[in-house]
Amino acid sequence: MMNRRSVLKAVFTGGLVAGFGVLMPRVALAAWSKAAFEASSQEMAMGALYDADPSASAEVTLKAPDIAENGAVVPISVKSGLAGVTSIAIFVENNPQPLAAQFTIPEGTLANVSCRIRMGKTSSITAVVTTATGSFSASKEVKVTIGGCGG
Amino acid sequence: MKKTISLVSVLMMVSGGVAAQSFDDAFNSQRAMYGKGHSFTFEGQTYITDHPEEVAAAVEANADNAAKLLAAAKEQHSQVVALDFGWTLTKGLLKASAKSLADGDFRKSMDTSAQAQYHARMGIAQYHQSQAEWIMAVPQ
Amino acid sequence: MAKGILRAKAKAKGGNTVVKIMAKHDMETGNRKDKSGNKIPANYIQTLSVAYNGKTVMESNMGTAISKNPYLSFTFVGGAKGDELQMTWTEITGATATETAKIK
Amino acid sequence: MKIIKSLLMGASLAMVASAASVSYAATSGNTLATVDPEADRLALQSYFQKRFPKVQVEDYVNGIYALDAPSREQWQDIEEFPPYEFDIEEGEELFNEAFANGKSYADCFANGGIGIRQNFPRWDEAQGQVVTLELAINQCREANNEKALGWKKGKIAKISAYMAFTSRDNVFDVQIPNDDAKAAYLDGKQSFYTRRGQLNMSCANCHVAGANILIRADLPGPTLGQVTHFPVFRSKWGELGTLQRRYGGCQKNVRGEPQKTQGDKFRNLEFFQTYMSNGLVVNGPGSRK
Repeated sequence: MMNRRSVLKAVFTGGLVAGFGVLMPRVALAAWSKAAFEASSQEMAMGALYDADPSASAEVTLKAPDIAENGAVVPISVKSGLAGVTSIAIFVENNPQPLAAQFTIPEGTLANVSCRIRMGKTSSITAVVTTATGSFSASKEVKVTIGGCGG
Repeated sequence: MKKTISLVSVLMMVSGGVAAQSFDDAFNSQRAMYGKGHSFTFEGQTYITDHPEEVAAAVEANADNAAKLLAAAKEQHSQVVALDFGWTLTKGLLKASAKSLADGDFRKSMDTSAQAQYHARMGIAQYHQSQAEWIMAVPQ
Repeated sequence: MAKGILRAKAKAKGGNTVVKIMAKHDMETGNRKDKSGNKIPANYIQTLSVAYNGKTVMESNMGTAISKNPYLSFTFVGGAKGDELQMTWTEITGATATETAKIK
Repeated sequence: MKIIKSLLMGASLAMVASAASVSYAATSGNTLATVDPEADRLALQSYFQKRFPKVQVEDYVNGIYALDAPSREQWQDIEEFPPYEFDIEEGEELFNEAFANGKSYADCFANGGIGIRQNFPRWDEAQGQVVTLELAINQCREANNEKALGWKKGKIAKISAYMAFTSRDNVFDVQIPNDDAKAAYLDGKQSFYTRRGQLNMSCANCHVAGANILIRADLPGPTLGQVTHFPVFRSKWGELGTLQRRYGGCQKNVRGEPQKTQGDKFRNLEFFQTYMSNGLVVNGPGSRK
């Protein structure tokens, strides 16, 4: 699908992105954090993203199914009524790499995102919303079942 | 859970209930409860819960007998395949039996052949039964 | 015209623009093995950023727990029918491209 | 328009339902002389209407999602931007690609192949057999000296998906013009109700009696409307697949050796199953778990 130009571009920016991964200070959420995304435990991943453990908050709404139809495609949405949300992250505790996604929310973008995640097995899902005053979370367990003929 | 149970009952409902406690019913329930090699009485007579294939396999374990049983199992399997009613595990059993035979484990080969032939025979029985009974499952 | 890997549905309504994006990508985690038992190397989309009028409206960093054909939906204030969105994705391999979509 | 039509149909069926009673001791319908496709169809629809009185007939095109709310919610989230959209695009390109001889699929089908899904599978008098859409696609290729495509997935599924997409909301109208066609229908009907495999289960066990009843972790969909959304992008497959790919999978699931893809048995089964969904609309391709 990719034409030659974007391939060339690919090689070029490729180096750049890799570089950033290493140099980026942990507080700057904008860049893809290697430490966080390749962390093999939720603690490590959160540690790489947040200075303090996120505190549970009713202002964070995590929408996820009780039982996933298929662990390969689980629809998730996160929204928050908190003011000045700068980032939203989604963690799947029992996945090999728990950090699924981390969205930077610039001013003018609503704190309301949806995506689809993969789950290896039944796990607790945690959404973390970051504002100027700290990080707040909501969690929910999503069951992944082995189907008789489906999933 | 309740749902699962009701499915079972539904299945029993459609599986064209023959007269209660036929010999087959008795045999099957005893087999299910005690496995093979168990003796039980039905209408005064004593029987053993072995499938015919298992009886046939209860002979001296040697290359000759093992080869015979495997051939018989393959033959019956080819019949069920001809009816397009084969079961998925049978091929594997035949392979395993052939391997045990090659390895000189005749007892294992003979038991496996017996199992394979049982599958094939049941597949054939299933074909004939379904020919007669499928219509009973149709909602009217 | 050669199409990219991104498909977007962006709708302007009530002063906001609702953006839905899906990428055609296997999102290989690097945890899977092929038939001969060799690990399939990881290859997934790492970042997807969306800009409107040169201003970034969403920056999405993704990991191995994002599904094949990753999907992202969000809403930003502003945006008008006919305007263009610039969407830039980057693979863990370094491959990258910018694609565009019109707001409907 | 079509919705209203099926609504009315639903209403009239409700009356039929109150008259008809669901019994498992059928005495007719298993011979060419006694089989009555239309009666079968009404009986099946009334059966489901009795079991799920709140479900509108036209909603059965959504399969299990017509019956199970939690699954429906996840499915709707995925249909927000369904994974098969890429396949429809590729299907359209493939469909419009000219063969080596300059002809294309459009030359093989009525109305240039657009909006005709609802007429398949159809009884082909000249061939004396049921022709499914996938079979017609490959026959078209071979008639134009192109290699036949694999039956279960890939190109054929994408082309089929595009053709279904151009037919969305058209009402299924499978015709049984004569006794030969009726014989094929009867064969398909028998297959549907015939137990196979080590688990000794028929299609009907799961998709009539077992619809919306847990089998381990799965809720089988009702057979009514089951064909309307094929081909499907199945999360389990991670790709698009045809109806007959699924047939084979179901037969393996009950531990039976699958029958031949696009063989007489499967084509007749599809003929029967699609006739059962006459009056419902095409909504394929669909996404499923």
